[in-house]
Amino acid sequence: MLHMEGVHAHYGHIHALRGVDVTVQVGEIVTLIGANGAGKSTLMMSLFGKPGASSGRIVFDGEDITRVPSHLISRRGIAIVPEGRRIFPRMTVLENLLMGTAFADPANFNADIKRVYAMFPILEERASQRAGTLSGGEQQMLAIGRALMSRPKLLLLDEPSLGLAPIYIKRIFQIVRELNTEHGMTVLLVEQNAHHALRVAHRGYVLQHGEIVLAGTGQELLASEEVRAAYLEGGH
Amino acid sequence: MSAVIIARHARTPAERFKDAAWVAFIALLLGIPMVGLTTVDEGGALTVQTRFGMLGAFVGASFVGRFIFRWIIDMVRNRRAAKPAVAKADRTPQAVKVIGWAVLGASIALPIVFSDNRYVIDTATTVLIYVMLGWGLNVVVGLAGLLDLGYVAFYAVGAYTYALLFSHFGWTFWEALLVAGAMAAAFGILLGYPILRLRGDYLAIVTLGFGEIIRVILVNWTELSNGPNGIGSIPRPTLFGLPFERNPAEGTQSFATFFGLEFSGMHRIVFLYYLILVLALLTNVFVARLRKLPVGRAWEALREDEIACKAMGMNVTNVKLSAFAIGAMLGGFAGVFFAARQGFISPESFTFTESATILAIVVLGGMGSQLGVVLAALVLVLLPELGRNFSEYRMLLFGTAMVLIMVWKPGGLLASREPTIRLKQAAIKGGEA
Amino acid sequence: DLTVAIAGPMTGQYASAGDQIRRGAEMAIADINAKGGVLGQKLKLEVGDDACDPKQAVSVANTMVNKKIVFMHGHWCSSSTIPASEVYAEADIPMATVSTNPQVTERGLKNIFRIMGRDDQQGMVAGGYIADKFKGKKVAVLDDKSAYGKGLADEMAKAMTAKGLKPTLRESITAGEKDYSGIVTKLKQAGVEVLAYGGYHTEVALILRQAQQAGLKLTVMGGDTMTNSELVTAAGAAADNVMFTFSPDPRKNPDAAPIVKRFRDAKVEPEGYVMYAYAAMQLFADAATQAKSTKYADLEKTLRGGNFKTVIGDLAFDAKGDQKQPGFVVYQWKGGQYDYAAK
Amino acid sequence: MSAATLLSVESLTMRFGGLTAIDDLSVSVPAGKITAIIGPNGAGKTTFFNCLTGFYKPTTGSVRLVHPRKGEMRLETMTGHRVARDAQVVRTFQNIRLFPKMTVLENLIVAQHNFLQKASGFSLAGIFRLPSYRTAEAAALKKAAHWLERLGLTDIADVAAGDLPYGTQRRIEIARALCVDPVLLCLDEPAAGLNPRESAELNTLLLSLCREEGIAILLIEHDMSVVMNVSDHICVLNYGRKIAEGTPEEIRNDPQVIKAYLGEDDEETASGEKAA
Amino acid sequence: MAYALQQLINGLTLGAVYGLIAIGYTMVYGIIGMINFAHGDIFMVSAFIAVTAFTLLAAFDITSLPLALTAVLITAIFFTSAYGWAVERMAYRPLRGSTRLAPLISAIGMSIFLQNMVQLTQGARVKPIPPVLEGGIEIWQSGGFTVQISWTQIMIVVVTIALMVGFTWLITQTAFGRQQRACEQDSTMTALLGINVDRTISATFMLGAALAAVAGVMVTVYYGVVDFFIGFVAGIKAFTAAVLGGIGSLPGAMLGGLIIGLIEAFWAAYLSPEYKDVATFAILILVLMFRPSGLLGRPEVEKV
Ligand SMILES: Nc1ncnc2c1ncn2[C@@H]1O[C@H](COP(=O)(O)OP(=O)(O)OP(=O)(O)O)[C@@H](O)[C@H]1O
Ligand SMILES: Nc1ncnc2c1ncn2[C@@H]1O[C@H](COP(=O)(O)OP(=O)(O)OP(=O)(O)O)[C@@H](O)[C@H]1O
Ligand SMILES: [Mg+2]
Ligand SMILES: [Mg+2]
Repeated sequence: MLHMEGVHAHYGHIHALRGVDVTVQVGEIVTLIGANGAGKSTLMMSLFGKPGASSGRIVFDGEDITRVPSHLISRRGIAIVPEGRRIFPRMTVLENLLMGTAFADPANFNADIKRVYAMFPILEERASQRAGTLSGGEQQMLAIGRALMSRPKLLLLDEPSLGLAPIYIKRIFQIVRELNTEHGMTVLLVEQNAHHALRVAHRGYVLQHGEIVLAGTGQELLASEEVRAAYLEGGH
Repeated sequence: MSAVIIARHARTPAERFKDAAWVAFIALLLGIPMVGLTTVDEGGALTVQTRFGMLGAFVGASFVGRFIFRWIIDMVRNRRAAKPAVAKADRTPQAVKVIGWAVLGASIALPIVFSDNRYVIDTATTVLIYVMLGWGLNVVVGLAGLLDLGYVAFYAVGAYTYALLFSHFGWTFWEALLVAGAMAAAFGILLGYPILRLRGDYLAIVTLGFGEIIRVILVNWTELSNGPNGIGSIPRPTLFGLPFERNPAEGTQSFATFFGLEFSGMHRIVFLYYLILVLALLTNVFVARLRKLPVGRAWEALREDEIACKAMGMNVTNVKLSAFAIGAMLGGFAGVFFAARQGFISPESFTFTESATILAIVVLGGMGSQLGVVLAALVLVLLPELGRNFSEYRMLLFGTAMVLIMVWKPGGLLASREPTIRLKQAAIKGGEA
Repeated sequence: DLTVAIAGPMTGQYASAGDQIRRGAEMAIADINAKGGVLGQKLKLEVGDDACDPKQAVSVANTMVNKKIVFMHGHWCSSSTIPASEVYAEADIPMATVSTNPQVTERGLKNIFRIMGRDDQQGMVAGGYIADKFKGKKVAVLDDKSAYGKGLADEMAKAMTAKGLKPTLRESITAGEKDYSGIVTKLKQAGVEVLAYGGYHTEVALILRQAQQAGLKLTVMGGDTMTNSELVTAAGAAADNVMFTFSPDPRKNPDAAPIVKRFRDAKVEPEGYVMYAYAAMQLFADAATQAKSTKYADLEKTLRGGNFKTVIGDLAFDAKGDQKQPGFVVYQWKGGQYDYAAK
Repeated sequence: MSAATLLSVESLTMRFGGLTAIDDLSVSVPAGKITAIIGPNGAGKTTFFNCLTGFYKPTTGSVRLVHPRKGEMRLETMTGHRVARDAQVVRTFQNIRLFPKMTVLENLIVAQHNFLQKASGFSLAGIFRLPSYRTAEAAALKKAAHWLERLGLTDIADVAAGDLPYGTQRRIEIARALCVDPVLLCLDEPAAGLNPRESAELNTLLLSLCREEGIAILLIEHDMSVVMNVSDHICVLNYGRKIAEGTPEEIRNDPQVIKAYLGEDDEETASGEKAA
Repeated sequence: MAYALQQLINGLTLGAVYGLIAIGYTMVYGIIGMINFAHGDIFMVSAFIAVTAFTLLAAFDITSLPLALTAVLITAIFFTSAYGWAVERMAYRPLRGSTRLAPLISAIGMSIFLQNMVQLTQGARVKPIPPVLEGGIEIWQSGGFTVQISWTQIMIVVVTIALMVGFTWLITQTAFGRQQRACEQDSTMTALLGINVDRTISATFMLGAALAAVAGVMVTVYYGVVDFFIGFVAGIKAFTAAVLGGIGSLPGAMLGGLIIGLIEAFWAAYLSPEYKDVATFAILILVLMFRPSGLLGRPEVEKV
């Protein structure tokens, strides 16, 4: 479904991605792990051309989308929960959710919003509160909810568990699994919480200094010595 | 957000043609009501006149212009893309230093080279006034990040303080200079106080309003300011008491008689030039040092994140007021000099346009950059001057240039920010000591 | 070649005045050159734009000094003329100005000659006329807070009061606005019939229009700026009630008739400052010819002592540089033309 | 509680319109210990911090700080910068708030503003570069260098803070707060965005700050590997109320906390924690 | 009393004019988060277009008032929108993503350009049109003073209110309005959600220009005289109005406009006209001291 070939990306003079190859098959959950600043978020954003790939190719659903303008990407069925949530602070919760439906079928709206409210009941309670005044975790839920409103084929999650209470973290991974199995949604996931991530993921990549250094199934990576040493274990 | 320019595929001639045709179409739309049609006054009533020839020429010119422009841009871009991107970041500080010294050298040498060209020296003096104003406003806008659209008010306060101190008490330039600076600073605080809580555009409009209030008061309070008639015969600064006059008063000496020179109007012009150069350099050193002091860093921190400043225990009120006060003081100094140079001031010199120009200098210079202000002041003062040859097209070209320069360099002419302190240098210095 | 210059607002709010000056001067230069120039040399014209900004005026002055001009006609705004004249004085350049602010000639500068009356003289004539003509009527004195307008309005009020007619209202407005319904209502409330106005024609046109809408019939007395035919275009029929003071109309000067015709042929109405600019150039040519020199000292002496025939009549100057017989006359607009008002 | 009370919060309430974010909350924070505040999203933890540090004015209630040198202070009456400057209660933010265009070092120097400003004689001594100011500046630099070293930021000291990755920014924020010399350090989710290894490093840091420097820490965190490992005392909020309080062990097994916060089936977290 | 009533009518009309321009300001503010300094000049351009259109219609002997007015409005809106589009394309779009102040300066440059362009192509002289809509209603007569309200005044107030209501609905209730606000708050995220940011911004500028066009036509009809300088004063007053009411709030812009109109009318009527601008700005400062985000602006609560 998604295929990245030798993608490079820059922020001014910072070379953030150095030739990344990533493939995501239909119906898969793929996770990216890597240290701080490895370029995980950059990789996700580069799908949308922000920053754009300075060389390499990105193919989605058989189409080259490397140079497609940002706003046309999501219309092809990709949605993102970006790093830092990026909710619209001066809009209400409901309006934020509506923003997620800009190109969705209006007929689905009621079902979709019910689903989101069912996942995160607090959002329903706060539907007319300004999103900027939500608590950190509530904002995270809103960002996830907003991404789900467009029924994407491919869902990009950049640290979805950030700032969520443990009980919700469990919920999130459950939801991810559910979306994947029941709705066939393909998911690309970035997580610091590598345990959780690798456990739900079919496959994973390890990113280091803008390069893929390791790839394998979730279980393989979980078992890998290097991964354990670098990302899973915290020496006391 | 900076992103590298993606090497686009080269445009085909057909694409260029289409692009130029689109521009020509827009030109046609814009041109019909303004170029193609005009109303003229005939016998007390308007009639419409058509100028289709002119419209055609305008549209044609847009087409050709766009075609060629696009072509050149593409060529330049391709060439740039072909070259590997070199990390310029490290070179910039040195380049800035070199340019800085070169500009300083040039400004010292200028009156010597153009010793009999009063226009050049006088224009250079104007540039320096704007440089000084730019540096003053830079404190408020560039460093502290407070948008001030009424900076001209402080300039006016400085100028009028001197003019009034002279006309009522006979104070000289040098005596009035500090008092006027202090007065302007006081006005800065006066303005700063009520608007501490405001942000962005709210701040902008209030400062703009403040500038207008000062101007309207100057216009109307005739008893104080002599209203629209302005205040004239303001004395020129003297060189240690030596005036620059053709006929000094009985029993005194003038610059020319003291040095046994023949009187020349140029002496004063050159003196004024060097005077403002010295004032400007002092301002520069002053602001540059402030930037490396706690206040300076506090200003920048304030610009970046006011809430974080509070969380660090910083008294945001004081930081803001100090920025306003110091910015205003520098504006006041410039005002005193302006009054002394012109010899005549009236409210017309302190309009919003002036504030806008100074702000443009700061932004165009690259917010916070000292040398940037110099370059921007040069550009913005010289452009309309050079435009004098185009008489009525002058301001049209000026406006166009302003847009183009901003588009060409959105971050300003010199956008890089030099840290106020570095760990490495500091460590080395500390090691040596 | 001899370089002479004009300066004024070629851009900005008052650009239409600058335009008049330029047209007049261009025509004059062409005419003078066609007759062989001055002292055998052709004249070359430099145009300076100060946009009525004092700072730019100084800059223009310096440019002109650099261009070694021998004569300057300008600037237009008093606030520009005043600082700029100091530069010309220092550089020994004689100048003829139409700025009417008394200050212009009150500073002891030797190089400045005013070919127009002063605000105080103008105000005196206008104020006197009002006092005589509209005795017993309610008169409001209004100005636009410009140096020119305020000076004129003050003088009108003074002259009226001196002749026993006290203004009912004394107010100021802000030039450049569009809505004067507030002041119009105020005039209506006070029952004002005559408006003595110091300022430019643009505002008068608007006031008249809005007065008409409010059902208020106003007679206006203004200064030389009311010569601009824009007033009629903008105010329509209401302009018929506008009177103003101006020097005896150069267009009525029989000697000027051919020149007036030449202007009209060139599609330039010789209104406002057009003829003055023409006259300024004539003044220079005449003075240089009489002095047989273009040196400052000679020119200055000649200008101060001599008598010069121009399209705006004979010019002679007093010690300050003011015109000896400014001779303001009251005019009235009628059907799109202005003519001497009934005495 | 064995240690002396540093901060005691009594019946604190904070309302936003109709919404009660904190409801009659009383908490006391011992000196020299790490106290964690946990609770589900929207429980009012950040709001609690905001009330302590002068960003919100609580609707009712009192916040008393017993400053080791300056005596008792009422934080709820102090506005904005005073809490940090006078009471030395310093916080970090849930959404990182650095000075992004300034370098990491500058961020840390700005944190010492009050000290430096005084030393610079409100700029007068500074502008002439008097020795008194130069020594003060050197001292400030030394302190900054110390914390940079402790948090492993020395290499990037001269890089603009905004260009750095998320996890690094979190550490910078902590380093910056430490430069203010806090007696009470309030950290709002310091481990968010850190990977398990980095979280573990954070644990070490927090423990050493508390044990070696004697800084009391108030910690909001959802990462149980941090909370359970470093806290001396945990206070659990839900809907602005305190629902439980105690040692990590007690909290871990509190049925109410499990229900509202930790989640019933603890299999995944538990194993995650073990690994951590 | 009658006098006060008349001044009230004057003030309200003037206020409505300011409000109408201010709505345009606020619309554009709502999307770029920055005051558009060229807005006043776009308004001026539209006034010139209106003058040309009126004169043309008169030349073709089209005298039916509703027909003429509609034709002029449509023409003005059409061409002025093109100007709005072009201004955005030239002075704003290339600066997307740079510092907030860069577009402010390029807009000031644009404003200088437009002013001088009109001066050059249309001349520096004022352009008058004959009265379009004459007459009105006499409301009240007292002590020889007739209180009048003209049709034009009624038209201006009605049009302004209608536009305010319409556009408020557009911004707060429609998807387009939402997308617009989203662009201002986070344009990158908006694009990630599939919205064409450039097109949304262009459309908003065109709408803003259309509002300016309506204002331009109204002013031309009301005052009958335009010149190339009218954009400046009107722009500053409308800017003030927008801020006083709370930028971003359309009813606020309207309210701000009305308040300023009333202050001007009554200050000039009963106190000194000289200081009416001082009064306006002083009241602005006072209001902002107590309500830092304007009268109807939503206070900017920044949750930390
Ligand atoms: N806006 C930006 N400007 C400049 N550099 C940036 C920007 N965003 C990221 N970088 C740099 O790009 C590199 C990759 O960053 P990225 O955010 O993709 O990492 P990450 O793996 O997502 O890290 P984290 O785990 O902290 O989220 C880092 O070195 C970072 O400093
Ligand atoms: N300024 C405000 N206006 C209105 N409601 C607010 C405001 N600030 C906070 N709230 C509400 O108060 C509640 C508590 O928020 P708070 O940020 O304290 O939660 P939290 O415990 O920090 O949650 P999280 O773990 O998700 O960060 C939330 O429901 C939030 O929506
Ligand atoms: Mg990331
Ligand atoms: Mg929180």
